[in-house]
Amino acid sequence: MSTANAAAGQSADRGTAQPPTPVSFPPKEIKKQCDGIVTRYPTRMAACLPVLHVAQKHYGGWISPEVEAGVAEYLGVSDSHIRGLLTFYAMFNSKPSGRHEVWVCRTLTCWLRGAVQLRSTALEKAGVEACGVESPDGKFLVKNMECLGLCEEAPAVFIDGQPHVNVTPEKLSELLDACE
Amino acid sequence: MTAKKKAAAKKASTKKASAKKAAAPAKVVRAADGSYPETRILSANFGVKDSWTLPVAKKNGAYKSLEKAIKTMTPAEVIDEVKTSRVRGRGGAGFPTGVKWGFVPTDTDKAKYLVLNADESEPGTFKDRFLMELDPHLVLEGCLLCAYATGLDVIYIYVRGEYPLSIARLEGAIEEAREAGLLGKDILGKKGFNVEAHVHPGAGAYICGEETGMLESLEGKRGHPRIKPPFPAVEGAFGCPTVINNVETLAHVPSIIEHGGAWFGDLGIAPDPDNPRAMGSAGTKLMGLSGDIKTPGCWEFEFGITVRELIEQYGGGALDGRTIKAVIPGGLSMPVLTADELDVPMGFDALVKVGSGLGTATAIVMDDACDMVEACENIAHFFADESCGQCTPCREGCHWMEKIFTRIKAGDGTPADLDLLEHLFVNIEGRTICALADAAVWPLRSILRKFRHEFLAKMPGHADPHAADAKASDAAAPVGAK
Amino acid sequence: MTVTVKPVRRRKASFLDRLYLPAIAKGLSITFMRMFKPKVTMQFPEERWTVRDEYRGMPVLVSDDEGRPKCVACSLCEFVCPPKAIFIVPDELEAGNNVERGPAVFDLNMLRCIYCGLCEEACPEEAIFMSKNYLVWGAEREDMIFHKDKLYELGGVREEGVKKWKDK
Amino acid sequence: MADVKTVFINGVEYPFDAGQTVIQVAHENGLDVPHYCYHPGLSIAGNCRICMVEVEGDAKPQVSCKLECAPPPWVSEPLRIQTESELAKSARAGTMEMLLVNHPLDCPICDQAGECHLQDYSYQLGQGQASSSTAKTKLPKNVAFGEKIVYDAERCIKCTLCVRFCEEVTETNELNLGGRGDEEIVIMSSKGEFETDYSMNIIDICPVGALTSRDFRFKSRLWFMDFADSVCTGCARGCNVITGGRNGSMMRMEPRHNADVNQWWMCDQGRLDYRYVNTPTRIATPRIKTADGVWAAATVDDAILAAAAALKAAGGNVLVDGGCTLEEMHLAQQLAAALGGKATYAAATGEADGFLRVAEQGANAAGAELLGLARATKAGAAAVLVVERDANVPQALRDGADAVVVFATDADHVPASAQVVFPFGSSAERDGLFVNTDGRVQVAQRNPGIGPDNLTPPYELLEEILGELDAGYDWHGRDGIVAAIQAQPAFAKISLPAAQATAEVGATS
Repeated sequence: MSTANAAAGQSADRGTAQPPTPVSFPPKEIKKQCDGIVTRYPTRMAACLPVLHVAQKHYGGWISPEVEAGVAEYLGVSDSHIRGLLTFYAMFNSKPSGRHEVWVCRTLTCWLRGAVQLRSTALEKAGVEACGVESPDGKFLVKNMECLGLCEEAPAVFIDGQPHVNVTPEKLSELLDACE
Repeated sequence: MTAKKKAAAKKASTKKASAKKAAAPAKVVRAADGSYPETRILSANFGVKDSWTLPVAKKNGAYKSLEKAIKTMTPAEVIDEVKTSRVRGRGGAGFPTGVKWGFVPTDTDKAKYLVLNADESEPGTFKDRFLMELDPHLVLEGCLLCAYATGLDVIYIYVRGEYPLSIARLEGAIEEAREAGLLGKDILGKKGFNVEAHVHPGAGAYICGEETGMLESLEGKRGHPRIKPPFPAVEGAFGCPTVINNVETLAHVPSIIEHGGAWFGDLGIAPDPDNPRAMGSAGTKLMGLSGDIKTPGCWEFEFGITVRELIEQYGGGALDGRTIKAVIPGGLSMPVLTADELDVPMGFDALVKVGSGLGTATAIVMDDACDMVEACENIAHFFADESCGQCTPCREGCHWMEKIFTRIKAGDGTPADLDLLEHLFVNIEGRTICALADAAVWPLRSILRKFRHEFLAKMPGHADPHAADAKASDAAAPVGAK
Repeated sequence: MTVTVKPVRRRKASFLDRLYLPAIAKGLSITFMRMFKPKVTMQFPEERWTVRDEYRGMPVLVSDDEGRPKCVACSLCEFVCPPKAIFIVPDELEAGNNVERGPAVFDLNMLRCIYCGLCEEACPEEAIFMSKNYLVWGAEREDMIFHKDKLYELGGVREEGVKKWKDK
Repeated sequence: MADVKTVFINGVEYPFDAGQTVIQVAHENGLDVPHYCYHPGLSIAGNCRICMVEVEGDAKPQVSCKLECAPPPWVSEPLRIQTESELAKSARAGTMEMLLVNHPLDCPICDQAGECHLQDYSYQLGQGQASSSTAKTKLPKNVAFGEKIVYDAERCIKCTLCVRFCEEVTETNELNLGGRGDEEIVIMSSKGEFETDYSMNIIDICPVGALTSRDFRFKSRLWFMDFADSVCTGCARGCNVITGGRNGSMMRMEPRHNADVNQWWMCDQGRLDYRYVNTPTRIATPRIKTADGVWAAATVDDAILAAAAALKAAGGNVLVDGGCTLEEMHLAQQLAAALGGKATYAAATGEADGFLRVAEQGANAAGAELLGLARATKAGAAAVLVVERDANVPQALRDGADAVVVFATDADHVPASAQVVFPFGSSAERDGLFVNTDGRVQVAQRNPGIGPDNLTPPYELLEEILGELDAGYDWHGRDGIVAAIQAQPAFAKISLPAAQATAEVGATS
C-alpha cells in the first residue's frame, strides 16, 4: 500500500512534477486478454474502456498515473485522453481505492428505502467523513453511486463488484465486518 | 450464485408462466374480476432452470425465428414485418423500430454496426437486466435478426458496468452461440451472413445511455452526445451506419418474426385513427415498480394496464399505514403523476396525454412519508452529477437547480426561488444537445407545480395560505401542465 | 428686452451720522460681545477640522481587514483619471497574497490630481478612496509623486467593502 | 430532394454554398450572431449554445453553427431564420446567464478583459443583476500548460476550441477534457509541455480569459495599447499579424486571418520573436563618431550630412538585412549605384516545420531577389550596412563589411568601423512592403506605440542621403518609391499596393 500511496502523492501536483514513467503495459498476466479486446474494434482508441476495466482490476482497483501512461502508450492515445476517461466514468478510480470498494446507491428509489442510513453506516465503518476518500487504514473506499439498477430490491449496495440487495444498516455492518 | 442472481431467479420463479412462447397467445382481455393478467412473451423463459444456457434456450425455441428469417425471408421482408408490428423503441423515446431500420443505407461500402443499448442507467429501471440475465439468447437472437434485416457486420452490446452478471451471461451466450455457428461466418449456412458480437462494458455514466453519447463511449471517448443530424443510421459508430436499439426492443423481434407483425400489432393499444401522432402502443412491455410499495418487481403486460392497477394488483399497494402520494411512471425522467392521476393506462400516447410519459415503463412510487423538496434535491443531484458537462445550459443549470433545492430544503428559500426555478426550466429545456437536461426539468417542474405547497411550507413566513386546502385535495391542486 | 433704469435716491447723512460716534459704539459693542463668545480660531496644525463625509481629499490606497493590499492593478483608475495623475505597472504576485495580481508600481502625481474622485468611482475593488486628508505637501516636485507604500500607509485598513478574493 | 439554394435570415434571402451552416452565411453577410465554441478553422462542436437562433415553425431554438442552411430533404421551402426574435434573444440571454453562474467575474485581473466575448455578449444580452446567490464552483486556477500558457478553469467555458485545435490542426492531442458536469476542466498531457510549436494559438482562439499568455501576463490592459496590422518577419512565410505595444515597448504579436498565407495561426517562435524590439540597448537617436573616437548624439540633419560626407569619401557596396522592406531595398540599390558599388542582402536559413514556418528566414528575401539583389553568402566590404536583427546579419558579416554608415536597431550590432549610426526601426515600427516565400506582396504598418519617439522612417533617411550625394536623385516619397519599383520589369506581373493601402490588400504574382 505504501508504494501505491507514494505514487498517488507523485500524481498530486502534476503541474510541476516530472511526468510519470509509464509502466510496461499490458503485463503478461493480462496481455492476451488486452490484445484480444483490441481486435474487437476498428480503432485502438475504442478499446479504452474495456482495457481500463481489465487494468483497474489487475492493479488493485485503481489506475495510477504510471498505469495511465502505460495504457495510453499501448492504445496509442494521449495520456490526457485516458485521464479524461478516468475522471468521466464513475467506476474508474484514479486514486487508491482501498482493499474493498463499497458502492452505496443514492438515487431516488434507494433513497426512498433508506440509502441515507446505509451511507452513514458505511462511512462510519470506514471511519471517513465523506464518500470517495480511502479509509485511513486502506481498507475501504465508499463511493456514492447513482442508480445501480437494482431498484426492485432497494436499497442496494455493491461490495467489490458484488451486488447486495434489500440491505439494512445492520446487514451492511455485518457485510463490512466480514471483509478482510 | 450471487445474491442478485438468486433474488432475480426467485422472483421470476414465483410467477406463473401463463403463456408459452411456442404458441401464439390469444388477445388478452381483462379478466372477469377486473384483474389484469400477465402476458408472458419476453418473460416466457424467466424462472426456467438455467434459462440462460444455449441448450435450455434452444429447447424453448431460441433461434427458431432466426432460422425462419434466414431460410424463408429476405431482409426487406424482415423489416416490413417489424414495420407491420408497429413495435416502438422500449428505451424511452418510443421511435418506431421498423422505420429506424429502414433508414440504414443499403448501398454503402462502409461497415455497418448494431449497438445494442444495454446501458440501463435510468433510475428505477431494471427490466433489461432481467432479459440479459435470464434470457440472453433471446436478446442475441433479436440482434441477429436485426443484423440480417439491415445487413450489418458487427454487434456491440453496450452493457452498463454496474451489471456484472448481465455482462457474464451475455458473454457466455455469445461464446455458446459462436460455437454453435450462430455467430461468425456464414451463420446457419447462409452464405455471406457474417456477424460478430462483442460485449462492451460501460463504466458508470448515465449519459452513455443516450444513443450518441453511447457511440462516443463505444469509440473510447468521453460520453459526450453528438448533435443530430447526422443521425446514427447514416453516420454512427466509427463514422459508419449504425443501428441503436434497446435490449427489450430487439428481444421482441424473434416473436414478431415467429408469429408475424400483425399478431404483435394486435396486442396492446391500437393507434388513434384521428390523431396521426398517437401511433399506439403495440405488443407487450416489461413493466416494473419500485419505491414505496409492498412488492416491487418486474412483470410483462400488454399495454393497457393502468398505473393504479399495476400498483395495486402487482405492487401490493402502499406500505402499511401509508398512502401513495406520487408516481413517476417511467424511470426518473418523466413528469410525476399525483395519486389522483393514476387511472391512466400504461402506454406511449395515453401518458403523454396526461402530461407525463411512458419512458421505460418502470414506475417509482413515493408515499406520504416522502418529502417532495428532498426528493427534488435528490433528483436534481442525480442529473447534476450525471450531466456530462458538454453544453452550457445543462452543465451549469442542473447544478444551479440542485443548489436552489438544497437551499429550500435548508429553510433558506423564498418564493422568489420558485420563480427562479421556473425561469431556469425555460432556459434549460430544449436548449441542449441531448435530452438529459429535458429529463432533469420534467420531473422537477411537475413536482414543483403539483406540490408547490410543500415548498412554500419550507419557507418561514411564506407558507401558502391555501396550503391546508391544497393538501386536502392534494393532487387536485391546480396543475399548470406544460 | 428693454432695459429700464430706476434711479435710487440716496438719503442725505444726518448730523448724527456725520458725528460717527454711534457707529463707533456699535462697532465696539460687536467686538466686546465677541470676547464672551467661544473662540473659533483653530491652532493648525495641532488642531484640525473634522471634514464632512462627502469631502474629497487626497486619494489613497487601502488594505482589507487582514491587512492585505486591495489594489489588483486593473488600471481602471489610470484609464479614467482626467489629468493622467496615476501611473501603474501591474505585476504577478506570489501565492498567499490576496489575489494573483497587484501593482509593482502605483504612482500618484499630486501635482496633477484634481480631486475629482473618478478613480474612487471607477475602482471595482474598492481599493482607492478619496480620503479626508487635505494636507498634501512636499519640498520637491518629486515629493509630490506619492508611491505605492506611502499611499497604502495613508489609506490604512478599511474593513467594509467588497472582499471578492477572500476565498479564492 | 428539393433544390433549395437560399436561406432567409431575418426576412432577407441569402444564397448559400452546399454544406454551409447558418452562422457562416450570417457572418459572411455581416450579421452579428454571437458565438464562443464556433471557429471557422475547426470542427463544429455546438456546445456553448450562445449562437441559438429561431427557425420559424420550430418551437425550439437551434444552434446556428451546426444548423445547415439546406433544409431537410422532405422540405422544399428555404429555411426561415430569425436571429433577433424574442425566442432567439431569450435563448441567448438564458445561456449567457448560465455561463456567468460560476464565472469568477475577475475581469479586473484578467488579461482577456477588453477582448473577451463574455464581456461583449453580457453587455449585449446580460442583465445587470445576478440571479444566483449561491457559492460558485471552485476549480483550479493558474495552472501551467507548458511554459507559455496559463490556464484558469474557473474562467473556462469548456468550449473545447483549444482541445479541438490540438486535435485537428496540430494533431498532437496534448489537451483533453477531464472531470464531469460543472467540474469539467481542460487537462494537459502529463508530459507538461506542448509538442507543437503552435500552442499559443489556443490563447487567441480562447473566447474568454481561461487561457492567457505567460509572456503577456499582466503586462498591460488592452485599452492602453496601440495596435497595427503588420507582417511577421520571423521567416519568409510572412504570417499576417497584429502588433500591440504601449509607451514604446512592443508587448505582443497575434496572428491575423489570411486564408492564403497563415489562415488563423502563427508559430510560437515567430510570436515570441518580438522581444528583440525591447532591448535596453535600442538606438533612439542618430550618432556620429567624433574625431577623438567618442560617440555623440546628433540631429537627424547633421547625421545625414555626416553620412553623405563619409560615403563620398569611402564609396562602395551596400549590405541590407533580408528583413528590410521592398522600399528600403530599392533605395539601397540606388545608393549602391551612386556609390559605385553593388547592393546585396543577408538572410539566415533555418528549419521548416512542415506547417507554416519555412527555412528561408529573410522575410523579404523573395523581394530582394525580384529587385535583383544578390544574396551575401560571406563577409565582404560594404560602406553602408542595414541591420535589423542579429539573426540575418551576424557579427562576422557586420565586422567584415567595414561599414562607415550603419542603420541598426541595437547598439550592440554596430561594428567598430561605423562613423555614423542611424536608429533603425524594428519590423513593427516601419511601413513597407514585403514579398513572402510564395511571391505574395504584403503590407506592414507602423505601430505608433512601439519604438523610440520621432523615429524617422529609414526610406526617408536613405532618400535624404542619396540627395546629398549629388548623384542626381530626386525626392520621391513613399508613393514615388513604390511607383519606381512597380516600373521595373520584374514587377510587371505584380501589382504593388499603394502606400496608403490597408494591410488587407495583397496581390499574388
